[in-house]
Amino acid sequence: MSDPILSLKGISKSFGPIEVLHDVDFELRPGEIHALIGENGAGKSTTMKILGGYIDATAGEVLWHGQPTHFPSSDEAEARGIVMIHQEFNLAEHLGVDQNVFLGREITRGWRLDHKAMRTRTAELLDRLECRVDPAVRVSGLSVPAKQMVEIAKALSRDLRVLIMDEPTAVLTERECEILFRQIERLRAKGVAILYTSHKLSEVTRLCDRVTVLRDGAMVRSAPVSDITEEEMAAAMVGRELSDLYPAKAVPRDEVLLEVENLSVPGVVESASLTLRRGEVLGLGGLVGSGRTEFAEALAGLRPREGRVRLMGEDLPASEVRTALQRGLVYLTEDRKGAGLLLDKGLRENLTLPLLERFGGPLIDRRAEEAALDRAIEEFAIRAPDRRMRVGNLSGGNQQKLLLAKTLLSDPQVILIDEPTRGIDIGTKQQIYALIAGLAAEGCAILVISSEMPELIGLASRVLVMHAGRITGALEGDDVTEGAIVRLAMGLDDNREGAAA
Amino acid sequence: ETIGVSIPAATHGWAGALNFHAERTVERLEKVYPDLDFVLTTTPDSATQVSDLEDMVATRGIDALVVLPFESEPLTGPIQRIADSGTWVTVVDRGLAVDGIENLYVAGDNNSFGRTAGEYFAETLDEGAKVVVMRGIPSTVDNERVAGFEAAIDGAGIEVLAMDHGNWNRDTAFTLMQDWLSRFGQIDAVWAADDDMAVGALAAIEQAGRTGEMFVVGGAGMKEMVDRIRSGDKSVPVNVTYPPAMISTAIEMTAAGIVGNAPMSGDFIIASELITLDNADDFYFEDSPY
Amino acid sequence: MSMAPAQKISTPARRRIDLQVVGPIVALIALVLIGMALNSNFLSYANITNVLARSSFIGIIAVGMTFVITAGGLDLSVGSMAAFVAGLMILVMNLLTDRLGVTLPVIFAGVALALISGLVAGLINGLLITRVGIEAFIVTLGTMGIYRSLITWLADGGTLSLGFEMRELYRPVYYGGIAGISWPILAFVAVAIIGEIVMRHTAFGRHCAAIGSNERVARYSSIAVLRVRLATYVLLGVLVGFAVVMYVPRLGSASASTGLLWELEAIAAVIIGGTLLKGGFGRIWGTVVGVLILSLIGNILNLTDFVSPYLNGAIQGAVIILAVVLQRKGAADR
Amino acid sequence: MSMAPAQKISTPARRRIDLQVVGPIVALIALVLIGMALNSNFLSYANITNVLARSSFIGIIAVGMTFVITAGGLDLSVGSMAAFVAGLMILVMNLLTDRLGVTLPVIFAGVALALISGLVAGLINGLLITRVGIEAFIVTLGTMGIYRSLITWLADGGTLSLGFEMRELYRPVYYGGIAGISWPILAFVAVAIIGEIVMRHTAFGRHCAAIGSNERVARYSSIAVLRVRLATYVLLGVLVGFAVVMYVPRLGSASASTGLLWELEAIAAVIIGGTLLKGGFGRIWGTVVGVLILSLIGNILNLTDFVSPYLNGAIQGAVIILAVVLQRKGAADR
Ligand SMILES: Nc1ncnc2c1ncn2[C@@H]1O[C@H](COP(=O)(O)OP(=O)(O)OP(=O)(O)O)[C@@H](O)[C@H]1O
Ligand SMILES: Nc1ncnc2c1ncn2[C@@H]1O[C@H](COP(=O)(O)OP(=O)(O)OP(=O)(O)O)[C@@H](O)[C@H]1O
Ligand SMILES: [Mg+2]
Ligand SMILES: [Mg+2]
Repeated sequence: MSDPILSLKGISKSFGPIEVLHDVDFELRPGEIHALIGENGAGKSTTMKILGGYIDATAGEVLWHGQPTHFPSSDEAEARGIVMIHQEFNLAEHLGVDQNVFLGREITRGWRLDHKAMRTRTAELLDRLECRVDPAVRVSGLSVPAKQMVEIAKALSRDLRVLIMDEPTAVLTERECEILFRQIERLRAKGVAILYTSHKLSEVTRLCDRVTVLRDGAMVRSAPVSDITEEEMAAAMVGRELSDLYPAKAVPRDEVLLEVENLSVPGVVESASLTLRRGEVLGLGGLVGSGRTEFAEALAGLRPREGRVRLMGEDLPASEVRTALQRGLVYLTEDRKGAGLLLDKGLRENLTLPLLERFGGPLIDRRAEEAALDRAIEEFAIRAPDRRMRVGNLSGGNQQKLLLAKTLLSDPQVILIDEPTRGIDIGTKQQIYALIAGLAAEGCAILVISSEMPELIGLASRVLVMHAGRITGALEGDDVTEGAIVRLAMGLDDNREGAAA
Repeated sequence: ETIGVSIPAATHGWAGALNFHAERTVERLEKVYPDLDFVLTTTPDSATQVSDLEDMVATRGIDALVVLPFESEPLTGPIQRIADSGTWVTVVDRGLAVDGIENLYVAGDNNSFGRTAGEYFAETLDEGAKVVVMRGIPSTVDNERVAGFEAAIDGAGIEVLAMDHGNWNRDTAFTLMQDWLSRFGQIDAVWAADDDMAVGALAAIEQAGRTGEMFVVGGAGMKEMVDRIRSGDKSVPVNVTYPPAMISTAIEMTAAGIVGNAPMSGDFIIASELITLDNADDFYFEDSPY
Repeated sequence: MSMAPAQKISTPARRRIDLQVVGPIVALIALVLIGMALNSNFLSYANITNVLARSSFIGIIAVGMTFVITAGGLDLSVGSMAAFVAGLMILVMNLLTDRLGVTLPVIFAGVALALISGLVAGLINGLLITRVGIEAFIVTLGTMGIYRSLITWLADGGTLSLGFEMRELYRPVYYGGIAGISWPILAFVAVAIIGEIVMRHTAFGRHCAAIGSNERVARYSSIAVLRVRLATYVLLGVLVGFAVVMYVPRLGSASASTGLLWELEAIAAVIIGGTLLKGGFGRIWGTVVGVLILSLIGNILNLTDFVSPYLNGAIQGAVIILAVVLQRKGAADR
Repeated sequence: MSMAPAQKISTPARRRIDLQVVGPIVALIALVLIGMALNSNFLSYANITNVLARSSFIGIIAVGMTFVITAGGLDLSVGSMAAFVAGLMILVMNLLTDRLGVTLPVIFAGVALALISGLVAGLINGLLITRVGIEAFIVTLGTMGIYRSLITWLADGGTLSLGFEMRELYRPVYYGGIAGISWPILAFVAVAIIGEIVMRHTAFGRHCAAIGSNERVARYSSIAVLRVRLATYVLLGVLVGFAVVMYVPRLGSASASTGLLWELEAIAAVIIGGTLLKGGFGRIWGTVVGVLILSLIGNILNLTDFVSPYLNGAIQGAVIILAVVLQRKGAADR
């Protein structure tokens, strides 16, 4: 086994007086894929940022080839080939894809930018990632998964020695995950040291060589992947045994809560129809850009639409978010930083934002708000070191939980959930699944959009699949299988290409 | 004893000269009368001027006030209250809206300023002559000057091709004149209601190569202009006075009045005079900044 | 167990806020001390009243501007809007005086007109910004020119003045008061307190901050973004009208130079007070402190004459920068 | 197959850019057509030369302003900075003339001084903004007051004028030219072309956009954010100095009213040209079009008199708004 290229010794990290990492030891070796797992807020991102030179540890040492070292900034780390893909996007929205990929390291000919070279190289990189985004297009127009692929392309364009990836697959579909894994394996073969976080434990087993488990900022276990089962990983993370991940499926009742007829969003969704019954959990699958998000957003009044939507027997007017909310239909966005939470505000402000009128008027009753936050923290197990902190400083998973709490605050009847467990640890995932099942049992109707096939299969009693803006099929009961979903999602009848996904 | 002096800020040439004279005079008088204190404030608008006056009364306890009102109407009330409290008030240049408030009034005559120029136009130009008129910043002063000018050329058969605001600013005047020169094939004379604008207009005329075609009459007796008259420049045959030094006169008379040896009150109106080749030397002051 | 650290983190969050809070107040106190040192009359009743009363115009407008900026907007037109509204008000009051004589109804009509025309002017700005979708900077730069021109035109290049007797009747609205506190001060205090409450304790204030912080999040949270944003401009317009109601009895006139650069002063007060120019966070009391700082600088320069009046602007500029340095010092960890 | 939507995305994005591209140009063409209709001399060589030459000051400054705004900054001080630099230049040239006589070295010294003092002024703005960390709005509002005061003080309230003979020597820099194109036009064109190249084809331009778009991303991409931002202000300062070099020979004087409101005009030109006020995207040629639009409005108003001159400002304001409406129409889906 080769010597560690980058390691941490006795690292502690405090934000203000609170210590989030305690005495962490950690080693990264060339040619090894090392998984770092842990619950939301366990300190994974923080560890990675220390390794990447983005933040300084409060105590302890960072070792480069065994020598104590200090990166004054991420530039120094990058100069040594340490590259990090952050949990949140790091793309300049106004710039083009190629411009982002080469940002800060532009290829020049003399003083002039070499646009052609950069565009070609970007196209090559994207090609390698089987992502056919036009390199010239602006990042702001890309879908979330496409942005992630651009991030990956950006990292791959660097001269890599160490690649640190903070939940790269959280926003990817399985097909894209596979593409990514092939790239990661290729890098491993080239001797790159790779650090990898994911809440999808199957990925860890499938991809990684070694796994380290963090719990509450302390390292609790580190072992070769071959020595540890997924159940053991989960138990080490959560600190207890986990029971079955998916709860029993609720049984839909007869009453139709939502009826959608020929809904179209120009250019994105074409005459999609569905019905949603009380107590039903309906899954919606499909590939990147198939238009599921747009479909749900159009339903919720967030974008213009054509077609008819009946909510509990009454027509729901288009483009009226407020009306939809008042009539009991809500949408949980997949873009939690861009559209979900105000990152520079506190938890309380975020939680009650859509429903302030319920908290007194004309003056807001802050005590009632605090009480609501208390309930949300408890119900959704939100781990916030301080309830007054900026939401942006919460760990990714806890942001997601807060977003859920915010969306469900109005006690809606029909809930459209887009990627509900993105970046959520396995323990919490279980809680969220239980919550969804519980809501259904209470009589809500729920549409779950998910790119995680097992999630769809485990949660939904019925699954619709979209392809290129159309609903291409419905699966029910035992027909709901990964293969069937993929076939429909690809718009194919045969299984050739689907096998890869 | 304290004398407050409040004048508009130096936002154009004439006001700049006013500031210059006020400051020099205050400096000189502070030496002449060791017992006298002066408060000099400059103001960009009427509201600030009222604030300045309030501050002088509340915190500096002025015994006399020399004020060049930024605008007549809005300053009338505040100055009246100061006068009512027994403070000596000298008003400079812009008369108040109500008569009899001030103890001393030292002023130029804006109507005469325009009229003097207008009379020169009416005398010099033939019937059918074409002129353009450059006005100042929209204000009462500007209105009075233009009214005087228009009255004077009335019936002389002079055609005013265009009239627009050059805002007492060289650059604006330059631009305006450039465009008028493109627009009008024939211009016989330019009246600019201030010398700063005349400077801009002359530069534009020179650039267009139409120097011989027209003359420019400005106003206020800027050194540069007087010099050109002196040297017999055909483009600048005359000028009209409107001495910024009137502020010195006002401050001096007030100081003298306060010190008590020569109480002076009444109106001192300085009518505008025409500066010509013959008398230009009398109006040329080498060390004036204006 | 896992909740244990929760208490610990609270201190730094508080300290940072404290520094930002203290900043402008320290600057204000410093100015007051300088004023006291320079002139014994500085703290006199008359001087304090003067300074506060004359701050009220910019102050009332700056409160409205705080909402606009917090919601991510900007309004450059307030100064000329004030001039235009004042001119209109005077014109109409003079006309009405001819009909109704020097009576209170004329004043009421004038006040109503000022408020309504402020509202309409704000509405126009707001509609152009929210419905037509033009940058606030451009819209209000445009209307700034338009209102300034209109007042010049209304006044025929000169000054519009309220009839003398009417002025005497209306005068107490600026110069009068109760319990020794003049009306403009009371009005300013009232607007500031209501503004502070609205900003911090109502849904509207919260929505403004949300929109300024992230418009998309606000939209996804079913906030009527366009409506709220429009409301900020309308509110500002009404407050401009209200400021004019206090302003007209002071000078009894309006001209092309009325309200010149008020927009810059109002925006500066808002920013000095700690509101973020990019939106997302605003505080009314900070704006009040900002307004007072700006007023005091002018007042103190009039208290002494140790510098050439030419340099007043330089000192003003330097103090503005210093006031903000004080505030940012230590909060510079962004 | 599954890639079909990827293409879909690109089309609307491109179309949007196209509309934005066409907008200001359409407005410019409309103005030219109106000008032609109203006055036959509009397209004369003299008029075109006049308009272009006098646009050059604002134009050169606006090019620099485009970089500052693209990088998420703002500079309100350019107008008074120009006045101050001009005053300084004249003062020093007059002093040098006494020593060296009316010779070319005096002009070279003046030019060097203008460029250097512009650079220093920009550096001061930039350092206060990037190192001390004060909002650009406040810093440049402060220095705006400071420079304006300083020029008033330098000129003793009046006008600083270049000695007569020196003026004659220097004059050709504004009025002369080659091949019938005057120097200021050539200078403007050169600055615009270089600016466009720097903005689009160098790392610096790209870094400006990245910083304006998302500062954290820029930092994480190892861009020296503070350095680049500082550089934009320094660049703007140097361009202000360069504009002054062209300005002084025109009238040979500088006073407290020199460069008044240039900052507003420059910023307006930048925004009209399609650069985003919040940063992240800027285009120099758009700024050039914006400058020309603003100049043409004034020119056309001077060439005709179908409205009261009092209302010039109103028309100017309305046209500015309209020009941007044209541009935003259709791109209003934000
Ligand atoms: N800048 C900060 N200020 C204060 N607290 C912070 C800051 N950054 C992170 N934290 C806290 O540190 C802890 C660890 O966060 P971290 O982001 O490392 O978690 P994580 O393991 O990556 O979680 P997730 O799986 O949800 O992404 C959390 O409690 C978080 O709230
Ligand atoms: N044609 C388009 N133009 C502009 N933006 C688009 C377009 N298509 C997709 N997007 C953006 O991509 C985001 C995700 O849309 P997408 O079509 O990928 O949704 P999806 O089918 O739900 O896929 P997934 O949820 O797997 O990302 C949308 O929020 C939208 O902003
Ligand atoms: Mg994380
Ligand atoms: Mg989606």
